[in-house]
Amino acid sequence: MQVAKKVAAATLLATVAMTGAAMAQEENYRFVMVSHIGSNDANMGWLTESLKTFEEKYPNVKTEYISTNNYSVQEHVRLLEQAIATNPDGIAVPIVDSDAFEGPLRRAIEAGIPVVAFNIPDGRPEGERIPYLTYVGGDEYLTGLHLGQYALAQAEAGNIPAPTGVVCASHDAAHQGLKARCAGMNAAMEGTGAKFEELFIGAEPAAARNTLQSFLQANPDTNYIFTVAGWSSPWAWDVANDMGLSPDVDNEGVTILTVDEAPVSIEGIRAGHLLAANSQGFWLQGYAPMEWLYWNKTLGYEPKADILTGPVIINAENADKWAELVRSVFGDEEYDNQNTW
Amino acid sequence: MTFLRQLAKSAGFGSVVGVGVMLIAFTLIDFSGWWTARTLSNVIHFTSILGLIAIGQALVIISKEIDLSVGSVYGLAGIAFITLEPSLGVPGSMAAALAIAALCGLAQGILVVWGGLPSMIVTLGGLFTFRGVIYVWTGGSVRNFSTDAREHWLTRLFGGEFLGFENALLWMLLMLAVLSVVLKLTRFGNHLLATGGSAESAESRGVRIDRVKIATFVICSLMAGFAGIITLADRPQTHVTIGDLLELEAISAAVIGGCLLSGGRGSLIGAVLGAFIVTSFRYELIALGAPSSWFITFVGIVLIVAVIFNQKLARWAGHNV
Amino acid sequence: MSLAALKPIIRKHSEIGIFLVAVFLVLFFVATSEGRWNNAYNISTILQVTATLGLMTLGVALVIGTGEIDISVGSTFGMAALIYLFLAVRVDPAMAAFAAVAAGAAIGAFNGLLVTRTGTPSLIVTLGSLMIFRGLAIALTSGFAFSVPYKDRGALSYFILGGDNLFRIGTFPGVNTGFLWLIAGLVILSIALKLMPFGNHLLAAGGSAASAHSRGVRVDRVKLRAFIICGVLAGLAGVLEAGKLGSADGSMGRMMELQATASCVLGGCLLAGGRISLVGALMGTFVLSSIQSYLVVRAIPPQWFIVLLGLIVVLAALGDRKLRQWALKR
Amino acid sequence: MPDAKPLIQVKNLNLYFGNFHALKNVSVDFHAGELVGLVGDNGAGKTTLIRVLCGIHKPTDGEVYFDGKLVKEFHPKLAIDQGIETIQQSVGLCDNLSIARNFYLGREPVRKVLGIPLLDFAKMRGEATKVIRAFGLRDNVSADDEVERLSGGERQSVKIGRAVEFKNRVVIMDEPTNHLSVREREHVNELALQLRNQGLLVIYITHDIFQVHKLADRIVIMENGEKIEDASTDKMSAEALEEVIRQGGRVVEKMES
Repeated sequence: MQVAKKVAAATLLATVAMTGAAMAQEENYRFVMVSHIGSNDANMGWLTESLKTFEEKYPNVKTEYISTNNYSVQEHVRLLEQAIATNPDGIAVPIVDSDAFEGPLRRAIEAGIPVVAFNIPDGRPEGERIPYLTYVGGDEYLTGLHLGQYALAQAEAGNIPAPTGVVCASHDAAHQGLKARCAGMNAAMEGTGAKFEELFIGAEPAAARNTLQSFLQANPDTNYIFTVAGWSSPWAWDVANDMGLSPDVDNEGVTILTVDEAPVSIEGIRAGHLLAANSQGFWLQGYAPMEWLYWNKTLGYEPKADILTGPVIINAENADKWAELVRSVFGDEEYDNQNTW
Repeated sequence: MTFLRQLAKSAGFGSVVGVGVMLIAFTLIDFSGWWTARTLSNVIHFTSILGLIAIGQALVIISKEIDLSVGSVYGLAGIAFITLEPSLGVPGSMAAALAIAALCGLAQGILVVWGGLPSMIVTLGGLFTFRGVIYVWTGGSVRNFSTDAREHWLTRLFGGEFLGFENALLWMLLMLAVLSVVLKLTRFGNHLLATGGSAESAESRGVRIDRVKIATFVICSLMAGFAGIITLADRPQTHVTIGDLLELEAISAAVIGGCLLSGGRGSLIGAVLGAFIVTSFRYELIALGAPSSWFITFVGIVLIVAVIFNQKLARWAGHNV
Repeated sequence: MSLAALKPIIRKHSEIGIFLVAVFLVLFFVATSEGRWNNAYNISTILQVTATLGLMTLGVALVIGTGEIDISVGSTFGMAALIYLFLAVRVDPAMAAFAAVAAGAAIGAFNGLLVTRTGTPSLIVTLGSLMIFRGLAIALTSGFAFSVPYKDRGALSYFILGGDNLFRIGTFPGVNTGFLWLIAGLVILSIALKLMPFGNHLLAAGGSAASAHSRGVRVDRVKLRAFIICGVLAGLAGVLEAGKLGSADGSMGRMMELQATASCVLGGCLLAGGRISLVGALMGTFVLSSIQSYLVVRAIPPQWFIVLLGLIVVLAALGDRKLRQWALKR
Repeated sequence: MPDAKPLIQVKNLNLYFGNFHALKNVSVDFHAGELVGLVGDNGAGKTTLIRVLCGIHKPTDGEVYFDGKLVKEFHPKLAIDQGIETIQQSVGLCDNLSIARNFYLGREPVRKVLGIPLLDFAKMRGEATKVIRAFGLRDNVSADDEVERLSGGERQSVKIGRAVEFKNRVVIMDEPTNHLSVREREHVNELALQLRNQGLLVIYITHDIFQVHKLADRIVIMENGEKIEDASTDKMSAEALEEVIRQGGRVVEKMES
């Protein structure tokens, strides 16, 4: 079987090489991003925007964005396999689950398709991990951890109350990336004596509010809410506000933390509703993998280390700058549309 | 006993018993947490929204069909309401949202009746299609109402509060009353019950069962759309996932409320009580500290227990089910 | 040969409709995908997806044949996948697979007993167990990890249980071993259905439970058996999928129950019971997974994906129905 | 005596179910004030024929005239509106509805309350009660009880009562005396005659040639989807007609040749 594999790989490589030689310099490329961020997540906009910009810069490259709508490993691997089947010139994919992705990705790499990981790396040590070119992105666990540490520093400084109970509100109980964020927050809160709980609120707004309100009623000592999606932060604020829990950033009541450099997160911080969010550099996570794939294809470049685009904390001090930056990417109209406060 | 038996004849009786047992249980295990104005108003608020959808679902089940698309229709109407507001104004977008919901129901009803397809397949297609329309239309994020739109009297009429009660509750009670009258006291209601009970007999008596079924699908979609509008008039911050998996809760509520899938029997009040049971369980499980993913497990158990209980009750009361 | 000559054939074989739909779609896909759809690698992927969804569909078809329905299979699939992966690293893959399939049988028996003993509609019972076991799966995955590292999956038992592909020839990546299980399942069930009393009883129970009962068929037992077989097949499908992925989360099998039911309807199974076609149901599975893969390889934006999926499912059902109506006309 | 102009005229009617030729070129006239016995074995096409007349099946080809006018649209609702009432063996009553609701199904009386047309329960209950008492249903059965409580005979009585109650022009009775006790049977037959005497057209479908021969003015015999005999009861005895049925269509052929 191994021999057959090698023969297959060699044949494929030879074909690729030959067609490459035949087609001179104005080579056309097609790069596919197989994402876990679907149309139910506004962050998809960052990636598709950056792909568009990339296509404008490199007219001979066609980029494609495919993703699951409701995340599941099973679906994602299926999409990946079908993307590989189209024999693209490069693939960018988050390593949501290294055990499940290793097989297909190794086959793709053996077949000569360069792979860049984005958003989620293969967390294993250098020698064991999937031999992708490089990783571009943040770190889900660090996202939670840094936000938690930032909140504790703010509490230390007396800007917000010290944590007594922390809830990590997640909209998808089966999503590994979201779980990692919660785990990071949990790690940050360890040793403070605060009770930590992960709450599955679901993605349905009315049901999510109902769930969160039920939780806050049953657990009155909860004073930090960490929503693992930017778009669910207004719901948390709303519920806490209705219950008279003073959710704004001040020295009393509940404090809300969220994620993403989405307009809704930034504007929430600017309005004083949210303590902080984090940026993973989503735009870069779309653009940079394409750039590396292109350089790898044309010049044979291979980056020596992972490219970390985050996490960076967004807080009241730098939110204005972030707003400016994000407006310049999305345009004012889209920015205002995405601001759901 | 005879009196009880008489009571048990009505389809919603099982859910009345269920609510009674549940309230006693919750009182015993969590008296201080459950009987607070805040808990009850929280539970009742979501019950109102789910109740509106469950009422429509109950009508469809009574006509011996099923509608899996209500969650998506609820979402689509709500999102249409918010997205069209800048161009059409609040009244215009509300009318447009209801019209879109009605169209969803009409299309599905026509495919079921004249296309001769099982409603499970048609509304499964609807579940996907309408959700996809939301994604395509919004591109992944939904804007919020402007301050003007939030203050508009119509928005206040459907959202907001009245005498300390959420308007959602009042609207739900109003629709419950109106549709219960329609079901029990009008010609259409009689035709609907007959269609679900025995379509052949109804047709032989000149009932246009095709029109009855289409009308029922339209009403169901309208109720789901109306629930979407009410939700967003009250809390206009939303997301493209609005209505996700709500069809499961709505079907569960209707069935727990005594609607029989064999058609022709069901109770709208029961459907609302079913919604109350489902929502209350969500609260109580969280209050007891169970991981929130257990909620669906419990809804599943309650569903099975309730349907068997309702059936036994109906047989005991002398029904032939 | 005139078109009318086809009528009797279509009338007799309810699965012809889906075959024609499939041929039409395949031609369309080949014509419009610039070779991206019709290449060896993609076909192999489609067959792999068809293998797991197909096994589940076979079971659902049997249950539909008895006039009941089983929409809990998605969760059965998920539970089996988790059990398999949990035990495979701790005990042994073969034992793990056995335990997972046994769990599938147990869920099937649970459904079947509730349906036959209490006379409750199967849609509700299985909707209930769909939710029960989905919640359980999610609860389990928040406590434990369910995966086997890629490099540890070399053993023969992993290979047999969907772990890798067979028949790699040149650039053709081969067929997943799961597909062989599907063929085996199809052959065994077809024999049971066509050549053994079980098949007769099953279809009689679905066609007219009262008549079957009056002829001494134990309708309840037949139905119970169908539910158990369905659970076994869904469990086996879960094992094979888990064997291929080597890892599972709480969403394994989500929505697959709907795809399996849709496959059966597309394949000419009557939801009312009494008439099923296993080959047709599998063809339905193939059509669904082909459509999905076409949307992917054509890079249809994800937001359009489910719109098209929804529309195509309804249109295919409608087309199949209209074809059969046409065949039934004089 | 029957009118010269037929109330219902069926001309060269054909009906296919898929490939199955259910009605073969059937032509028959029915007059007002006539009691016609429609006789034949199972599968002979009697029920199919009357299902066309009451709008359930649309004929594949051929014509049906009602009151001299060609019928273009077939729907039970239209048939009922024209005054054609059908009493069928297994359909007509919904188990889940009360007797009163079943009684008026498809033509419910309404009363405006605040401008909203609500069901007139007083009338529905009153009329239904009168009829079920007249038809001797058990005393403990009320018009509010659901039909599922009734025995087979009681159900039949409700259906016939319903047909009698609405002043119709045509009453089609499909095996009306099946499942009935002897007394109930006589009662039903009396009612059939009474309806005929009031000037209605009564089409009486049965297996039992001897029973219907006593009542009917004319007997139509069907076999294999064809009409094989159409004779006045004055002209042919019950025994002769029975012989026709026993021989199927063959006797007729012999007679014609």
